[in-house]
Amino acid sequence: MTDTIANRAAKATPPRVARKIKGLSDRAIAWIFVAPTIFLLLAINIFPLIWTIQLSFTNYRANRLNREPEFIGLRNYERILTDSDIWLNMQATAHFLFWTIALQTLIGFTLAWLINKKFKGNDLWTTIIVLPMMLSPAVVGNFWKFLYQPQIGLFNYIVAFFTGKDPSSFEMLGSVQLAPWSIVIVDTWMWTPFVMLICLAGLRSIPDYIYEAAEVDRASKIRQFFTITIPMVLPFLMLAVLFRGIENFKMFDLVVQLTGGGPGSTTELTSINLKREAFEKWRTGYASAYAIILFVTVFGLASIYVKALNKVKER
Amino acid sequence: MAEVQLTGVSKSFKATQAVVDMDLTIPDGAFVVLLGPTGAGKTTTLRLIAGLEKPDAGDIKIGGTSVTNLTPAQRDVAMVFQQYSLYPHMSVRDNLAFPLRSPILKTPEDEIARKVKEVAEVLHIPHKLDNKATELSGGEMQRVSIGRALVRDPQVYLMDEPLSSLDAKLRADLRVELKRIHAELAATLLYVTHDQIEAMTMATHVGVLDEGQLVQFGTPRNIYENPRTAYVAARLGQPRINLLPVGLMGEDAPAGAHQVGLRPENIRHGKGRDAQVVRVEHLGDQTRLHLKVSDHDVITLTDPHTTLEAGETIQITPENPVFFDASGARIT
Amino acid sequence: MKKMTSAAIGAALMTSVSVPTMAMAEDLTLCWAAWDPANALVELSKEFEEQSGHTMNFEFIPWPNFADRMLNELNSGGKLCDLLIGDSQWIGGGAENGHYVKLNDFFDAEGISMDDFAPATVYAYSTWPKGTPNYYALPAMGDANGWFYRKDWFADADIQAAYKEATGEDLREPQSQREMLQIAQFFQGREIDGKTVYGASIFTERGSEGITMGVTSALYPWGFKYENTPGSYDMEGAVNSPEAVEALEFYKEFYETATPPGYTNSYMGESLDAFKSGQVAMAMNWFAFFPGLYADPATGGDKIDFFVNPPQNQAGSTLGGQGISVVAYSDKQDAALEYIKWFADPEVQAKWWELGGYSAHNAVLNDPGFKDSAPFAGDFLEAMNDVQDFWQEPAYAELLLAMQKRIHDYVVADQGTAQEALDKLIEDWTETFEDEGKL
Amino acid sequence: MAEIVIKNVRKEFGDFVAVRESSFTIEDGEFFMLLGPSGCGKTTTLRMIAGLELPTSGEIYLDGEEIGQRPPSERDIAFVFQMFALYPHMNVYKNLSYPLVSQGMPRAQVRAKVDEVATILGIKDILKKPVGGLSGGDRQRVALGRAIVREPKAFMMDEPLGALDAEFREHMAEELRALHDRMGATTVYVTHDQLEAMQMGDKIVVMNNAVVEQFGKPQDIYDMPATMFVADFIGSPSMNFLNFHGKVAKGEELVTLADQTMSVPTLREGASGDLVFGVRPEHIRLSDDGDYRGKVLATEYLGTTQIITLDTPNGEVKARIASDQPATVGETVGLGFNAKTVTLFDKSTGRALRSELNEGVLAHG
Amino acid sequence: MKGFLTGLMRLRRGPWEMLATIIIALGVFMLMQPFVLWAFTYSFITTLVGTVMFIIVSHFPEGE
Amino acid sequence: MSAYSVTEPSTRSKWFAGSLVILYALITMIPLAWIMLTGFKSPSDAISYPPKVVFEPTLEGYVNLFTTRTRQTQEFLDANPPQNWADEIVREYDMVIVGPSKFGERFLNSVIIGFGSTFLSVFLGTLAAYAFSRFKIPLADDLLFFILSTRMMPPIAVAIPIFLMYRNLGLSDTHLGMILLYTAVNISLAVWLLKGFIDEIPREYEEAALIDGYTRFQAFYKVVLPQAATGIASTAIFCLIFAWNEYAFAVLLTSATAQTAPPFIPTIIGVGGLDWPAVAAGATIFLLPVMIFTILLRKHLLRGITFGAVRK
Repeated sequence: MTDTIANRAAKATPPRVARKIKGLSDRAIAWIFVAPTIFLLLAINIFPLIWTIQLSFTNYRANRLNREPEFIGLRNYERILTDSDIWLNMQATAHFLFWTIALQTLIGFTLAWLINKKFKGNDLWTTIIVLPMMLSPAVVGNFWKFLYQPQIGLFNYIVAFFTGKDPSSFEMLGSVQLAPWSIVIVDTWMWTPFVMLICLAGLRSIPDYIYEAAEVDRASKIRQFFTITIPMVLPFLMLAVLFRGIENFKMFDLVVQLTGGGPGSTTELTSINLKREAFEKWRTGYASAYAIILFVTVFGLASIYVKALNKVKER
Repeated sequence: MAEVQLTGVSKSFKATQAVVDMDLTIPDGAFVVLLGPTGAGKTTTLRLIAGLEKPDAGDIKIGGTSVTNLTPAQRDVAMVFQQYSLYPHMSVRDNLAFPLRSPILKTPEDEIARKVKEVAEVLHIPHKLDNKATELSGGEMQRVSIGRALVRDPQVYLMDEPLSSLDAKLRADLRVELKRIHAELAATLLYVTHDQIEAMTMATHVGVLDEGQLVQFGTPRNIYENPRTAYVAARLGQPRINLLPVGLMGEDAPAGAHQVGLRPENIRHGKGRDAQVVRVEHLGDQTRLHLKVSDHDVITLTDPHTTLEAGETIQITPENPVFFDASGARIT
Repeated sequence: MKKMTSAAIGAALMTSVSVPTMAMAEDLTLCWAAWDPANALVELSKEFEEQSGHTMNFEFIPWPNFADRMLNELNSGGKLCDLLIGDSQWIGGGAENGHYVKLNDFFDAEGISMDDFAPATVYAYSTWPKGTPNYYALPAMGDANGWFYRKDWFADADIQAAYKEATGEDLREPQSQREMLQIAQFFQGREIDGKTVYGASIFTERGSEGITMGVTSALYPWGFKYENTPGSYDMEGAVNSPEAVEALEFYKEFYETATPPGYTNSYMGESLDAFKSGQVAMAMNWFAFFPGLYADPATGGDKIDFFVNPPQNQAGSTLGGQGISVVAYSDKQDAALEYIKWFADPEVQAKWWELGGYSAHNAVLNDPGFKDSAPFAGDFLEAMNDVQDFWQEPAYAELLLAMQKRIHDYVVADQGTAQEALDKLIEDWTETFEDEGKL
Repeated sequence: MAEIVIKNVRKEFGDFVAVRESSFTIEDGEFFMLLGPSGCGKTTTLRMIAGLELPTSGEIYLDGEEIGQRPPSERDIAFVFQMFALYPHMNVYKNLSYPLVSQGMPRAQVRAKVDEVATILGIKDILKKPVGGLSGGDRQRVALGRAIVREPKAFMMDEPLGALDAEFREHMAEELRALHDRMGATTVYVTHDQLEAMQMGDKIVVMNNAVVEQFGKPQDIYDMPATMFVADFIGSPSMNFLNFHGKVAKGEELVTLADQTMSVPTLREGASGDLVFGVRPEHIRLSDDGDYRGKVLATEYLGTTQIITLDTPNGEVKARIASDQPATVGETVGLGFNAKTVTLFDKSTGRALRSELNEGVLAHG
Repeated sequence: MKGFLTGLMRLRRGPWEMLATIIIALGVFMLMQPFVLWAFTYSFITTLVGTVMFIIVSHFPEGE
Repeated sequence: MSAYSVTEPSTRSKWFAGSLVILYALITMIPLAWIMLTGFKSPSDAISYPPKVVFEPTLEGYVNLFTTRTRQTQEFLDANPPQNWADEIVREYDMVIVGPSKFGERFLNSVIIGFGSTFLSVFLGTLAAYAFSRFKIPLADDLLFFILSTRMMPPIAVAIPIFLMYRNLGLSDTHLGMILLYTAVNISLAVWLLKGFIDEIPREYEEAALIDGYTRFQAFYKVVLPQAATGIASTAIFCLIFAWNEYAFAVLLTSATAQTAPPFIPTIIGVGGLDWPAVAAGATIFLLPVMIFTILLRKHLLRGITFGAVRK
C-alpha cells in the first residue's frame, strides 16, 4: 500500500462523492421492479375478474352486441346451483378427482419409495418416468383417443392380451361405465410422476439419522415405515394432493381431446361444461356466474395449498 | 482515515430494539472491537455505519461530516462480511478489482492491475489471482475478502466477524495478520465479534454491547480489569468470572453490594472457607476445579498436575474481589 | 362423374400465378370447413384470381371445430374471414347479430336473382327471417344427409341368399328406415372375406352437431316437427310427439344393434373411415363426400352405390349445405362481393358441379343431363326436395347443444327414456326461447 | 452398565479405508472421548460400536459378548446424534416414549418412565410441545432424554454439542458431564474439539487418518504426546516445534539447537536426522538474558496471560506468559525452556522419542 | 382442543386458519357430493365464507 | 462382509425396487413410443388391426404433415413426373403436393408466442422477484399469494372476460395478445421460482457492492443477475413448457394468425378422417423439444413444479 495519509486526505470527501452517485432510492426501485408485474396482473387477471363478477349478475350474451344486457341479480347463481345437470357434472368431476388423486398418490408414493432404494441408474429411470407430465395434455389426450380405439387401439389389445378378451368387445371412451375410467387412466399416466417426484423429495428430506435413531430405539422396519416415513412425507403428499386437486378441478384440455365430455355427459367435467355455456351457447352472464363459482372453489383450495407450501418450505 | 462518531443512534426492527440511543466515538486510527453475544446489536451498529440500515434516530458522522442520509456508496467505507462477500462468478482478480471499477472510483485499468497485485502480495495470494473465487479454501477466501477492502482507501474499515467461519488454527493466524495490517495502514477499523479472544488480542479499544446498548468502552486491559458491570465482567475471561452472593466467603463488602465477582485466578487455596471439589478438569496448561461452596458453583484454577480428586475438600479465600449492586453495576 | 380437372388447371396450381396488377388487388380470405368440396373450391377460384387480380386465401377448419372456431371468430369481431361459407343454421345469428352483410342491394344492383336458385336452398341458406326476401348469403353448396352401401356385397349371391333366409325378404336398397335397420342388423357381426363386418356407421358425435344431424335423419321421416305451428315456438306435442319418440327409440336401437363397436362419438370422418376400411355395409354421410367416395380406389367405383335417406311415415332428409356470406367485419367487402358476383355466374356454377361442388343453381340442376352426370346426382335432387333443417334461430347454438346433450345422453349414454329425453329437450328449448324473449 | 472392548476393528467403504485396525478398551462407567479432525474415522468407530455400521473385520465386545455383526436393535446401546435426530413430527413426549413404545412397553409404564426422565432433565414443562420450536438446549435435553429413558448399557454420542452455538456449548457440556457423573453410565463421545475432549473426558482416543494415534488420560496426552499430530492437535496455542538436524543417543540429556545446548528428559532411545524439539508455550520463560534469543513479533493479550510470538533461529515460537510481564514488539528477548516437559520427535515418522518423561505413557499407547 | 378454543378467543392465526380450512373443505365437499342437492346449492356460499375468512385470518398474529 | 449400513437398502431389495421401477418406466413409455412409431407408419398400417408393431417405415406421415395435396388425374400425373422424394410418396395415392400445410405456421406461432411470453415473464419476473426478495414491500405476502393464485385460476373462467376485452382491443388472435396472456399466467411461476433463487443469493453480495460504490441497480445486474443465471434459465424453460403446451386459451382466443400447435395438431385431417400418421408426426415434432428440456431440467424439476417450495 503506497498510498500516504496525505493522498487519502486529498481524496474525495463524502459530499463530493455524493454527487457522483445518482442511484434511485430502494423504495423507488422496489416499485419500479414490481409495478410492471402488478400492472400486467391487474390488466389481465384482476380487471377481467372484476368484470366477470359484474357480468355474472346480468344476462349478457357476448354474441349479441346489439342487445342491452339486463341486471338480473343472483338469478344466474340460483339457476346454476339448483341445476341438477350441473350437479351431475360436479359429480363427474368428483369421480375424476377422487380416483386420479387416489391412484396417483398410491402409485406415486410406491414408486418414490422404490426409487428411494437408490438402486443403480435410478436417476435415469426417474427422468424417463417424469416425461409424460411435461407434455402437452391436448396433444397427448388426442393420441390416447387413438390408443383407446376398440379395434385398432393399442390399449385394447394390451388389455386383451392379458385378459384374453376380444379387444373390440369393450369401448373405453364410448361406454358409460368405462369412459370415466378412461380419463382417470390417462390422467394417472400423465400425473403420477408429479406425485412421485414430490413424494421422493419428501422421502429424501428425511435424514438418514432419523432412521438410525429409530433403529437404535429398536423400532422394527414396519414400525419405522408407519411412524416415521409416512408422517414425515405427509406434508409433501398434502402438497401434491392439493395441487393435483386444483389442477384436475379445472381440467380441460386432456378430457376435451379424449372424450369431449361424452358419452352423453358422463365425462363432462365442469370446465368443459363451462366452456360450452360460455363459448358455444354464448350465455356470457350465466357462464360468468359459473366461472365465479369455480373460481372461488379453486381460490379456496389455493389458499390451503399456499399454506401447505409454506409448511413444506419451512422444512 | 477518519474518526467515526455516533450520537444518540437508535434502530429497531419491528418489536426488537436492536440499537438503543448509542453514543460511540471511534478514534481515528483505532482498532475498535464491538463485543457482545448474538443479538446484542453489534452487527446492526456496523450496518448503520455502513449505510446498509437507516437509523430511526440519531446522527452518524464520518470524518466530521454527517453521513446519516447518504447511501453506502457515498460514505466511502469498506466492509468485510462474515462470509459470502466474494462473487462466485468472478475470478479472484476481478473480485479484488471490483471496488476499484465502481462508478465512484472509475480507476484506470493499469492502476487497478497495480493495486490488485500489491494487495495480493500483502495477503500472500498472488498465485491464486486467476482462480475462480469458488476454488479457494476458506482461509484464502477470507483473505481475498479482506483484500477487497484493502484495495480501496476508505475512511474506515468495517469488519463483521470475518474470522468466525474459519477453524481455530487459521483464526489464530489471521488474527495476527489483521493486527499487523492495521498497524501498517494506521487505519480506522471497526470490528464486530462475539469471540472474546479476538476482542482482547486485536483491539486497541473494546466496546461491550448489551441489548443494543454500549455498556463499556475502553482498552481490553481496562475492561478486563475494571469491568463496569457484572455483565461486562462475564464477557471477558476464560473460565468465566464467578458471580456469587455477597458474604458467601466472608469478604468485606461495601454497602449496597449484591454480588461479588471473583475471577478464577483470584481465588487463593489453602485457607478460608471449605469447598468441596466436584470435578477436576485437566486442560493441559491449566486445571480447573469445579467447587461447591454451600450450594454455589465456583470455578478456580490450580496447578496442571494437581492430585486433587472429586470429593475432596479444600479451603479457599477470595483475593481482589469486585462488587456489584442489585442492578449489576460495579461498586467501587 | 368427371371430377378431375384438366392438366392445364393442375399445372396452374403447381406454378404460382402471376397476377396482373390492378388498382384494387386484394388478399381475400375465404373460410370454410376442411373437406373434399373445399379443395374443389380452391381449384375453381383460380379462375376468379385470374379474372379479378385478387388473391384468394383459404382457411379450412376441420368439421368438428368448424362451428366453434367460426362462431368464436365472428363473435370476437375477427377479421380473419372476408368470405364465409357458413352452416345453414348460422344464418339467423349471422343476420341478427350483424355478422353477415345484407346482400339485397347488391343482388339488385348486379342483377342476381334468387329465383335462379333452388327454392329450398334459398330458403335454408340465404333468408332471414325465414322465407322473407332478406338475403344474407348466396346458396353455395347444396347438401343433405344421404346413404351409401357396399354394392358388391349387396350383389353377392351368397349374402343375398343368407339374407333371404334370415328375413324372408330380398336384399335391396332399403325402401324404409325399418328395412334399413333390418339390413344393417343382418350385416352386423357377419364374416365377409375373413373379416368381421358391421351394419352401418351413423352419426353419434357429441361435441359439435353430429348426433343431432344423425338423429334428425330418423326423426324427419317419422314426421318430427319443431313446432305445432311454424313460428309459434309451441313445441309441446310436436317435439315429443309419439312419432318422435318412436324415431328416437329407433335410432337408439340402430346404434345399439347395427353399428361397429367404438363408434360412440363418430361423425363424418369416422363414418367415412368405417366405410373405406371395409368395416360396414352401409353408412350415413353428407352428399358432399359422395364424389370422393365414388373415386376411392378401394371401396369406390362399382363397389359403391348411393341412396336417399329412406322414408318411414314420410320422406325426409336432414339438410346440410351452406351459403356464402360476406363478413361484416371485413375491410375488403367490395372485393368479397366481387367474388360472390363471379360465383353466381351460371357458367361458374356449372364448373363448380363439375369439380365436385354441389351447385344450387337452377341452370345446373335443371339441366337435362344433370341426373346422369354422376351416380348420386339423381339422389341429390330427390333428397333436396324433402329436406328439413334444424332451428336457424340466432340462439341456434344453444338449441343445438341442448339437443346434443339430451340425445347423446339417451342414445349413447343410455340414460332415461326417449320420452324423457325429448321432454327435457323441450324444457331446455323453452328456457332458451324465454331468454330470447320469444316466449 | 458395561465395558466395551474394540479389537482390531477395521472398516472399509469400497476402496476407502475409514478405520484401520484399531484396538482400545472403554471401561465400565467411563466418559470416553473419541477425538480427531473431521474424516479421521472417529464417527465411523462410534457407529460401529452402535451397530449403525458393521465392521469389515475385527471384534467388538460389549460386556464380554461379541456383538460386532449384530444390528443396533440387538445391542442395547443408545445413540445421541449430532443433529439430535429428534422425530420432527412428534412432540417431546412422543419422542421420549418412542423407544419404549417400540419395545412394546405398557402405556402406564411408559408414562411413568418418561415422567421420571423428564424430571431428571428438567424438561417436564415442555413435554406437550412440538420439537420444532425448541431451543438448542432443550432439543439437546430431549435427545439425551430419549437415550436415557431406555436405560441402555452404554451411550454413544456423536458431537452432540456441535449444533449449539458457542456460548451455550460450554454450559451444556457441564450439564452433560454432570449428568454422566450422576448416572455413571459408560459413554462414548465423539468430538473434534480438543478443549471439549480435555474438559469432559475421563479418557481420550486421538485418531487421525483412520488410525489411533494415542489413547490415555487427558493430562497424560497433553503432557506426553505420542506423535507430532497429537502434540499439534491438542493445546491452544499448540506445541511449538523447533526443527533441528542432528543425532541423539539413548541416555542423552542434552541436545543442540542453533548452537545452544538445551537439556531434555533423559532419552530412552536414540535417533538421527531431522528431529523436532517440542515444547508447550507455557513452558517457555522469557528473560532479558539467556543465550537462546528471539525477536518479539506480536503480543496477544488474554486477561491473566498473554501469548507472545517470537522469531527464533528455529522458526516462530509462541510463549504464554503472565500478562503483567512486559513484552514489546520488536525487542529481542532470551528464551528459557522447562527441560522436564520437552518432548523430542523424529520428524520422519512423527513419533515421539521415548524418554524419562513419557516412557510410562507410551508403553501402553 | 382447549388450546384451539383459546386460540380462537384470542384471535390467533393457527386455529382460525384451521377453521377456515375446514369450512373451505366442507364447501368443496358439498359442491361435489352426490347425496343431496340442497348441499350442492349452498356449497358456493360455504366456500366463499371459508375463503374470505381465510384471507382475513391470515393477518391475525401468529400464536404464542 | 460387505459394506452395510442401517439406511442402505440391501442388494436384494435394490434389485427388486429397480426392476419394478424399470417395469413401470417401460410401461409408461409405451404410449410415447407408440406415438413416435405411428409417425413412421403408412396410414393403412396405422389403423390396421391388430396394431402392427413391425412395419415398413415411411415418411408419409411427415410429408402429409407439412404439405397440402390434391388428387390428380392419371394424365396429369403422367405428364408431370415427381420432383422429389416427397412427391414420390404422395404419388402412390395419385396426389400431388400443392403447397405447405398450416403446420409450419402453427409451429412457428408456438415458437414465437412461447419464446415471446417466456422472455417477457422471465424479464418482469426477475425484477419483481428481486424486489420481493430484497425490499420491504407492504403486504408482500398477500401480493405473492395473489400472484400465485392467478396461476391457479381455471383458464376457461378467465377466458370469458379476456375474450371480451381482447375483442374490444383488437387483440384476439394476435401474437401480442397471446404473449401478454401467457406472460400473465406464467409470471406467477416466474416470480415464485426466481424469488427462491434470488433468496439463495446472500444479500451480502449486493451490500458489498453498494459499499464499494455501486448503485442498487448496478449491484443488481452486475452481482445478482450473473449469479441467478442458472435459476433464470431453468425458470425460462418452465415458462416455455407451459406456453408451449397451453391449450384452453389457444383454442378460445386464436383462430388462424396466432394459433399455436396444440389446438391444431388434433385437427390434422387426412382425406376423410384423421390422418393418424400425420397427427403422430406432428405430435412427435411437438413433444420432442419438451422431452429434451425435461432432461435438461431434471435437477430443477421439483422446484419448478412446486413453485420453488421443494428443492432437491
